[in-house]
Amino acid sequence: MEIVLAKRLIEATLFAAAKPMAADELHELVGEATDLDAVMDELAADYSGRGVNLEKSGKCFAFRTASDLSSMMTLVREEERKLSKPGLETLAIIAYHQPTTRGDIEDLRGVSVARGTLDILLELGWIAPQGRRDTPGRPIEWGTTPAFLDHFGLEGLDGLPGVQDLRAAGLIGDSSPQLFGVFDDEHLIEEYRDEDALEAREELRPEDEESNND
Amino acid sequence: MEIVLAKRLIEATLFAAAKPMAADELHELVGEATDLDAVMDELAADYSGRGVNLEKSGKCFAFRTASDLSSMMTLVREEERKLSKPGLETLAIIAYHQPTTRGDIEDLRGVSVARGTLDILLELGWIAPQGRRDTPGRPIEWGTTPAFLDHFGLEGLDGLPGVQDLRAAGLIGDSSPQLFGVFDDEHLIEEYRDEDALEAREELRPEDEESNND
Amino acid sequence: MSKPTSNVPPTQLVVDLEAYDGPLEVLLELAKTQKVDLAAISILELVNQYLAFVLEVKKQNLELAADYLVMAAVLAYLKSKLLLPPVEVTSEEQDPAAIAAALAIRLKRLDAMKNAGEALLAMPTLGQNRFATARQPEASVTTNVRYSASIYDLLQAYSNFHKRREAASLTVVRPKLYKFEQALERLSNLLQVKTPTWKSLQDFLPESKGEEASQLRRSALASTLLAGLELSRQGKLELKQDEAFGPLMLRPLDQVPVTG
Repeated sequence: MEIVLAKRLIEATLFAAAKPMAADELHELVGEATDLDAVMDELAADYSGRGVNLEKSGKCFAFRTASDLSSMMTLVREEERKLSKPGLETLAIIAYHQPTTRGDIEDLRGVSVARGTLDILLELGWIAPQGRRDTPGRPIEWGTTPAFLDHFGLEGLDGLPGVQDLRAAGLIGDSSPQLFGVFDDEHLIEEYRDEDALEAREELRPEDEESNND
Repeated sequence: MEIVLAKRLIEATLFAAAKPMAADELHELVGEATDLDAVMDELAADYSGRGVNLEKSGKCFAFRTASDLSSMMTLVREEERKLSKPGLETLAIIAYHQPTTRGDIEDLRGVSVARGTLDILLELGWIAPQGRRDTPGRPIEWGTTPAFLDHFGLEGLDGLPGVQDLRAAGLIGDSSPQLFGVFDDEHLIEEYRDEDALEAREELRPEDEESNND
Repeated sequence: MSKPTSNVPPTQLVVDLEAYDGPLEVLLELAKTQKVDLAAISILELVNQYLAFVLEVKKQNLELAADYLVMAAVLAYLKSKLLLPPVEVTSEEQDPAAIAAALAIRLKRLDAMKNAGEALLAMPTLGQNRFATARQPEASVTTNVRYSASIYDLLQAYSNFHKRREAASLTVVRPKLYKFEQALERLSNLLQVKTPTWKSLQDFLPESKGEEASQLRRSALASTLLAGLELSRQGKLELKQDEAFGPLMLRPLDQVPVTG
């Protein structure tokens, strides 16, 4: 596709979409032969300094209003979903230490992570399972999603506040936090919910083993 | 307000707004002293020929995607996904134990069956309601369909691998799984979806309240 | 050496005990009251502060979760080690300095994540500082998902499910056995007779009935034979067998007064 048309098409598509769109999807939209990087660079340049900016979050793109205007905008703001303290800490640990397991989070915080805490973050769409770790019990490894980057206005995980200093101080892992390809591993989420339900059941009715028999 | 800032503010506001905005509202936003007509003219010029255009209808302004692009903006993808572990297990239990109710499946698995799991199997056309059981609550009984047999290349339910061995080992009931005549009981499916929606609402409500806490 | 134990009364922390997520967080809060960089905190002082905190909680008769007490025990141990002049560290024992350093790192890590959480909240968040379009999406990517599964997947799912159920309900039944001690006691009692005569070993077996009779009988035979051998070793009875596989006969010997 011609670059001018590709730019117009992507502009229109992103303008109409509330959620960030993956580079792969955009590439598919304009055809594999089109130089997507060139298109996105041009588009970003067109919108730089304007009231609406092209933002990149991970491998996704979205139009968002410029943050300096927010105080002047008379829009009804979304009710802010206040995360609880454990929720916020858990989110930070997942973001800075990803991929990380529930056990890791518990080690770091020194207390157990309530099931509800992970559930809320999962429901917000900010975290997602990234796979299973090859250790006994094969625990699910968690990481953050493009929606997380989008929500906090981050271009990538390297843009996390203070991430370089923390790495230099040895307070988080050496390697860059990894963004994985698979973000919506529905299977793992379903398995997590399943294990979750199993666990909840065991917690709630430890003595009720009869229902297991036939 | 300076014209560049006014343009940015209106651009951002129109982008974020759900509905077209009246000139009066915009004028109030940028201050009465600002030449709104000049701002809107500039903005219209900026966006002419692009993927998104500034449109005026009556006294209202809105961004609209260029009409020539609309047909190109929809992307349809085909994706093949493996059935999840809970999905497979539920399907297997329905196949080997039919006719069976959701309660049966939950008893057997020891965990609750997510609504989505049955929905997916229903949508795939692999399971169908076979009637209602004459017990309190009159739960829907599920069984597999010809489409299920077709997909797995089975001639009949007795062709399920190992069904004889499993029966001999006492792992499943004595009686042969029954194939019923009625496979597409639209009424039952509708009733199921109704109950489902009711349940979904009830499940969501308390969760919403929880996530609001700090 | 004569540092003040703590310049912040632990009562202050005890008041909002509810607000703390476990002992590590309390430690972090205490460390911050030292008003120095976390890298330079005095572990010994921190330990004293924490132990004072736990004492204060106990004084007020408040419930304290077990992990607070575990932490207190660890810290009390650490304190005792830190107060002693450095000795050579044996391989089993961890170097107290290393434990202290590890604790300091843990606190720094936790603190870093608390700060990171706050820093995230200070970012220009969507819906507060930046806005997406609120219009209904005009077009998007629609994905048609086709689910697939093979008969092999189905079978595996079913057998996994059964295996899991089996594993959940498996209980190992301890077999009923007749213990050697039981046999020894029984045999000794039965041999307390006035006129010693030869009797078959079979006559000394306990009666057994019910489902496990044969199993119990076999184990009783083995135990009683062992008991017989033991008693003959002690000189309390004689054993004889007239032919191979014939009945094993035993007869008590005249009791010699046993000493101790």
